[in-house]
Amino acid sequence: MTTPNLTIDLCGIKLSNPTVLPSGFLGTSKSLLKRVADNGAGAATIKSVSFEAREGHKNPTVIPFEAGMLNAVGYSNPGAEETAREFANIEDVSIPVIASIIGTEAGDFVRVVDKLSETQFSAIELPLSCPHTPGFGLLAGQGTPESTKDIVSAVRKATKLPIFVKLSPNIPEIWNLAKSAEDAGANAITAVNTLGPGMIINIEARKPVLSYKVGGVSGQALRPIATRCVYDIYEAVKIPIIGTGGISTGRHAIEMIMAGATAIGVGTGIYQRGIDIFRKICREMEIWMSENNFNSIEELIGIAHE
Amino acid sequence: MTTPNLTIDLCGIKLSNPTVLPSGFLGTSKSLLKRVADNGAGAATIKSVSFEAREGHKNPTVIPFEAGMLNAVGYSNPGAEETAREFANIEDVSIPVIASIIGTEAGDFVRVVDKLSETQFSAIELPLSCPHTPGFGLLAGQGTPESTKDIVSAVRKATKLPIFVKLSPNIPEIWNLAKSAEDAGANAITAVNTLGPGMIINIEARKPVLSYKVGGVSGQALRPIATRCVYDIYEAVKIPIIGTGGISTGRHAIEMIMAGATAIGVGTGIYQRGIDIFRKICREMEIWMSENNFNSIEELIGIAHE
Amino acid sequence: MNEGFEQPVMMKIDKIIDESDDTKSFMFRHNLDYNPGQFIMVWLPGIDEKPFAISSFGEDFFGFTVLARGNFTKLLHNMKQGEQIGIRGPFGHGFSIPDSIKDGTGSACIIGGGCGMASLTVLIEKLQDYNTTILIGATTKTKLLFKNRYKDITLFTDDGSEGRNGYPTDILEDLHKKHKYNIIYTCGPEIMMYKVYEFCRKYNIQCEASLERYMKCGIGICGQCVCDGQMVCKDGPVFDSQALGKMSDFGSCSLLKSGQRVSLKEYGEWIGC
Amino acid sequence: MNEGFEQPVMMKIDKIIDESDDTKSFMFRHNLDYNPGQFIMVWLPGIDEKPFAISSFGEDFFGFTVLARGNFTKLLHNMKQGEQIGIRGPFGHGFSIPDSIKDGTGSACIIGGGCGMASLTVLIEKLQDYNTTILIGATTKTKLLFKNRYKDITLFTDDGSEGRNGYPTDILEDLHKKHKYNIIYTCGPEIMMYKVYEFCRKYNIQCEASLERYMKCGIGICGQCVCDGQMVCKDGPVFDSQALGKMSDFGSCSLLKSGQRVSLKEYGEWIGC
Ligand SMILES: Cc1cc2nc3c(=O)[nH]c(=O)nc-3n(C[C@H](O)[C@H](O)[C@H](O)COP(=O)(O)OP(=O)(O)OC[C@H]3O[C@@H](n4cnc5c(N)ncnc54)[C@H](O)[C@@H]3O)c2cc1C
Ligand SMILES: Cc1cc2nc3c(=O)[nH]c(=O)nc-3n(C[C@H](O)[C@H](O)[C@H](O)COP(=O)(O)OP(=O)(O)OC[C@H]3O[C@@H](n4cnc5c(N)ncnc54)[C@H](O)[C@@H]3O)c2cc1C
Ligand SMILES: Cc1cc2nc3c(=O)[nH]c(=O)nc-3n(C[C@H](O)[C@H](O)[C@H](O)COP(=O)(O)O)c2cc1C
Ligand SMILES: Cc1cc2nc3c(=O)[nH]c(=O)nc-3n(C[C@H](O)[C@H](O)[C@H](O)COP(=O)(O)O)c2cc1C
Ligand code: FES
Ligand code: FES
Repeated sequence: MTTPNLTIDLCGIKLSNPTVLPSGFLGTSKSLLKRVADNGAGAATIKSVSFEAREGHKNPTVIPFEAGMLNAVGYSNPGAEETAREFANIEDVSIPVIASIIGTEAGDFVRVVDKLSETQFSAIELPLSCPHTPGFGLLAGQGTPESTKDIVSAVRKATKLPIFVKLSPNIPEIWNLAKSAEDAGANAITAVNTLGPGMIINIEARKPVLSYKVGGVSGQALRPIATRCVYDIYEAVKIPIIGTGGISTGRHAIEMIMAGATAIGVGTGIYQRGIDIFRKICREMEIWMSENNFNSIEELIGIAHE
Repeated sequence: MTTPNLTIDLCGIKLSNPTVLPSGFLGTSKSLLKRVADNGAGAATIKSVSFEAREGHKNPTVIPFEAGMLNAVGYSNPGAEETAREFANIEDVSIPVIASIIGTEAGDFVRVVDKLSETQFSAIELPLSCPHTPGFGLLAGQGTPESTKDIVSAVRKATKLPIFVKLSPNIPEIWNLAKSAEDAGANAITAVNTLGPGMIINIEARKPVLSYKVGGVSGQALRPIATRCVYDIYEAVKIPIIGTGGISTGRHAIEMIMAGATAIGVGTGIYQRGIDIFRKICREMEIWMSENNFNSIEELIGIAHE
Repeated sequence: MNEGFEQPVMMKIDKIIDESDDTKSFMFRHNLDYNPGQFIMVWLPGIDEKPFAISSFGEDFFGFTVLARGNFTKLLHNMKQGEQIGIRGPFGHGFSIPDSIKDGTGSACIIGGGCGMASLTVLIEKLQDYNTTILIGATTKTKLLFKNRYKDITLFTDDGSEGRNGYPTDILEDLHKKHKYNIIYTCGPEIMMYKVYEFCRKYNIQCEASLERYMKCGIGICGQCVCDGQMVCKDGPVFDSQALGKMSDFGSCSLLKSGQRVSLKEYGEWIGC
Repeated sequence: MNEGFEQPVMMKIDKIIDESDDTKSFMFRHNLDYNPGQFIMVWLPGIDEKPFAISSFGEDFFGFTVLARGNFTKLLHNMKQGEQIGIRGPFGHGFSIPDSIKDGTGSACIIGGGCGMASLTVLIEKLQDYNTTILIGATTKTKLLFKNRYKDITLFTDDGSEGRNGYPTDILEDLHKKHKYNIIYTCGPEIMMYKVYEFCRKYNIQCEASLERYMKCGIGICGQCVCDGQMVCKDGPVFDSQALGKMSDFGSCSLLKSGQRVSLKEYGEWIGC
């Protein structure tokens, strides 16, 4: 029996397998992206970058709970200029690297794109969906079809790179946003960002554990909701989807692909199964695909809709 | 040391402890409510009732997953007239019983309230928040301040019983809805209904497991989001809150009360710890309260806000 | 938390056995953690999901037996070897075997009616080498299930087309005089089980009956399968005399899919048995 | 998945010990699953959370030692016995002890500088009965930590106010000629650790150094504590010669809270040590 072929074409970008490191995990430095590549990821996303540097929220910023993780890092990042420096010669990383870019208004995004224009990123991701950072994402009103269209159109003019738009699972009619993004020229949808926000209170301290009090929910808790989002988006748009949320096994990855994803993000799973989770997931996918007579990822995409 | 006092006053209704059976769990018959009372619940809610009988969705309607449960029962219920018959002499149940009432328009709710007027329910709950049943809750546009106000005002005129309005965790600005409900005469807020909806696909079957494909998420996955909702609502309204979502231990109950709940709902936890979970939770609360020098629930409500 | 599968697992049909003109057994090569009397939920993706008893059980296989009645069971009957079916479970609380039976000092009687026999086969296999009487009844000859699987069984048909003419309950009095039963197990039409229960009460014999109610969750949370404060899916499907004695709905009422409580007659017309 | 506490657990301060004018140890009656070199995250509710080494450890107690530097550590210093602090962990990868040390055939050297000593105390307790040399350095007499806890230690101060004048690394060459070290452990200012590492490389001695980087998650997912592809919180804080050899940031760069990579000098001005 031949080994199944895990390669995918994500709007023109060739990936050796569908696993993608989502933004916010390990994406602070080129050295870590290399490590992620060595551990089998198909592509990697850098930590979201704003024009100016941001320190983010105080600790605790990340807190695991029994059904996943809560985080309110607060988009800490060294700003666009520093980021361009850190990721110069990004070709040294053996897999495609996606630049995640944030801003409050359309112009902010464009300014960051301009600063990064010399860097060889493979795509630009726009997370219009953070549920817990004032001035960004949902808290900047970016979860509407109009705002999505504005920002995507502006970035579309500023770059030739593929644009991925990252959406929030909090918006019930997520397909509307996906459609707006597609109409405005996005090349792929990343679904989804974290859910909520949620809160965990330490009852002895009588205080929320996160310093920002609330944080976005990722991991297992998010998975069925992310799967539904991908399923809904798949019916609404033609561009590919990077299904992200709670994936930690090959079965989860296949489930997300059957819902309609072309690639899959693996973030919180790193905590649960280690940094080699990318390789583990690929191995599990290969075994399942062999046993179930699938030869390529292509054959799996969206088949739960049949 | 004296045993802490778990009794609460929920808008005039006396509960021997803060645990409440939420709607949709075991609330199909008087005999099961008796059993729930025998197992230590402070109050119980019947399965939501519409004017006409409904068979609900096909099976599978309920499916556990690693972080809770997905359900799309589809509001099966025998209709208002049958319900009045089943719960006649509800005084036989030793705890307060809450009637959960659903409808598409304000008038529907009133018709059900009228049919149940002879039955000795302690309160009326209006779940304006189901995420997965066409014609009801969010899918009937009930997740807006205007619609909340309309329905609550209409029901307010039709009954003297306390009205609980049950809200959806999907609405980011949940405090607005709570405020509308309070303004329209609601006596308490039940927060929250299920999240999402979500989807679980069986990859060998290549199909969503729930016959309705998607279902609301309850259990662990919902807990941090429910806690945040209660925290937000507590800052917005003066009426008490029944905090519901993922509670399965005494610690969880205390966390929810510290966030601002007066009473707490326990649904999915029944699957995890058995029907005597109400008694178990109360015992765990008593022990923790003794160890931490709390004498009454009153002292705990909302103290995470300090 | 239940052992076994919380979510349906797709399993390949290893073999299909025709048990009678309208009854088939579906066999699977799979290991289950199963006690006689428990049930599984059988899922046809995109169609529906219903509870079934396990009628064959071994280390590396199990099977269930289906009477074609409505849409779901007819679709099941159309399935072929090699096709896949979703199974979750086993769920519920099965039969208990008192010490007097295990140590050979007592004796038991097993009474199956119609497709209720499917719930009793694994128990019969466990008890057939002890002092056990086995009575099987059906409306007519072609509906007698598993009659060739066991030696020493007494058959009954309502129309006398095979075995004795009448109901298994007719001869209970005589048999009990002879065998002094410690326990009687039964599964079949509820009216039959009710008669067995009443007989047991009269003679102070332990009784265990496996009830059938329309199920949704199968895991004790929705309340659909309620029988007087008991959840048939979780507290049952097998109940003993003490529990049955407290259930005024036993032998009388059941909930339709909407939750409406109706007489067993009306329930039977809706769902058949 | 980490052992220990994923979420902060509030623990009562059992005792506070003044170690020097600006350093205090906080003791707790609690059992931890801990290996020397690992760290815990210390949470002051509503304030902040920072990593600290464990400096005392027993079956039913542990303690950590804090140099008052910035806001957080000053608030910690203001806490009283009986008050509660949140602890999660232990996290990370600690020191390893080669067989040659365990079986007494080899010898080890432990070099602590300033508050870095706090990471080494539990290791010292484990190794003090073996062939182990202990060197402690500090800028001045009052900053010499734990000098009275152990016998047979050699002290150094930059200003000569106590012990030998100079750095512990000054006499390494002589000591190594005498003891033939199999391994040298170090924690302290990174510039000192870097010197130790270079010395070890020259003489082909195994080296383990405990690094310090600003941390956020503490569990290996955010990338804040990165040192050349290694996460100090998860892959470290202790790294061996092989790992250190691949880290060009070791002894040179670190990330500020924003993620900006700066020289250790600039980092030190921001965070001090
Ligand atoms: C614990 C337990 C164990 C069980 N074990 C077994 C077992 O081992 N074997 C077994 O066979 N069953 C068993 N059952 C019963 C089984 O779960 C199903 O309820 C039963 O097989 C019904 O089949 P169905 O869905 O095809 O019939 P249904 O669809 O429920 O139809 C039943 C009757 O309804 C009528 N009907 C069907 N479709 C329609 C229609 N479209 N319009 C009008 N009327 C219609 C017909 O008269 C038919 O006879 C068990 C039940 C329980 C609770
Ligand atoms: C694995 C590991 C183990 C560790 N173990 C220990 C340990 O055992 N003991 C220990 O003491 N530390 C330890 N640390 C360091 C510790 O985590 C803290 O980083 C350190 O204590 C900083 O304290 P702080 O937050 O009070 O200082 P910071 O707030 O970081 O301040 C440090 C310096 O910054 C300057 N500064 C502070 N506040 C301000 C301000 N408002 N404006 C301008 N400048 C300011 C001051 O110059 C000050 O000296 C460890 C770190 C790691 C990574
Ligand atoms: C600690 C942490 C930091 C994150 N930071 C970002 C970020 O900077 N930008 C972004 O678009 N998403 C961010 N996310 C969201 C993730 O990229 C991802 O969408 C989410 O975690 C769901 O995937 P998972 O369940 O596999 O973790 C962050 C998530 C976590 C847990
Ligand atoms: C199987 C099931 C059925 C439910 N049915 C109803 C219902 O009829 N009406 C309603 O208001 N909420 C219904 N809910 C929501 C619950 O009342 C509750 O709000 C939710 O499950 C969160 O609480 P939990 O995490 O403790 O289960 C249902 C939930 C489940 C799991
Ligand atoms: S079927 Fe849901 S409780 Fe039995
Ligand atoms: S602090 Fe987050 S990876 Fe180390």
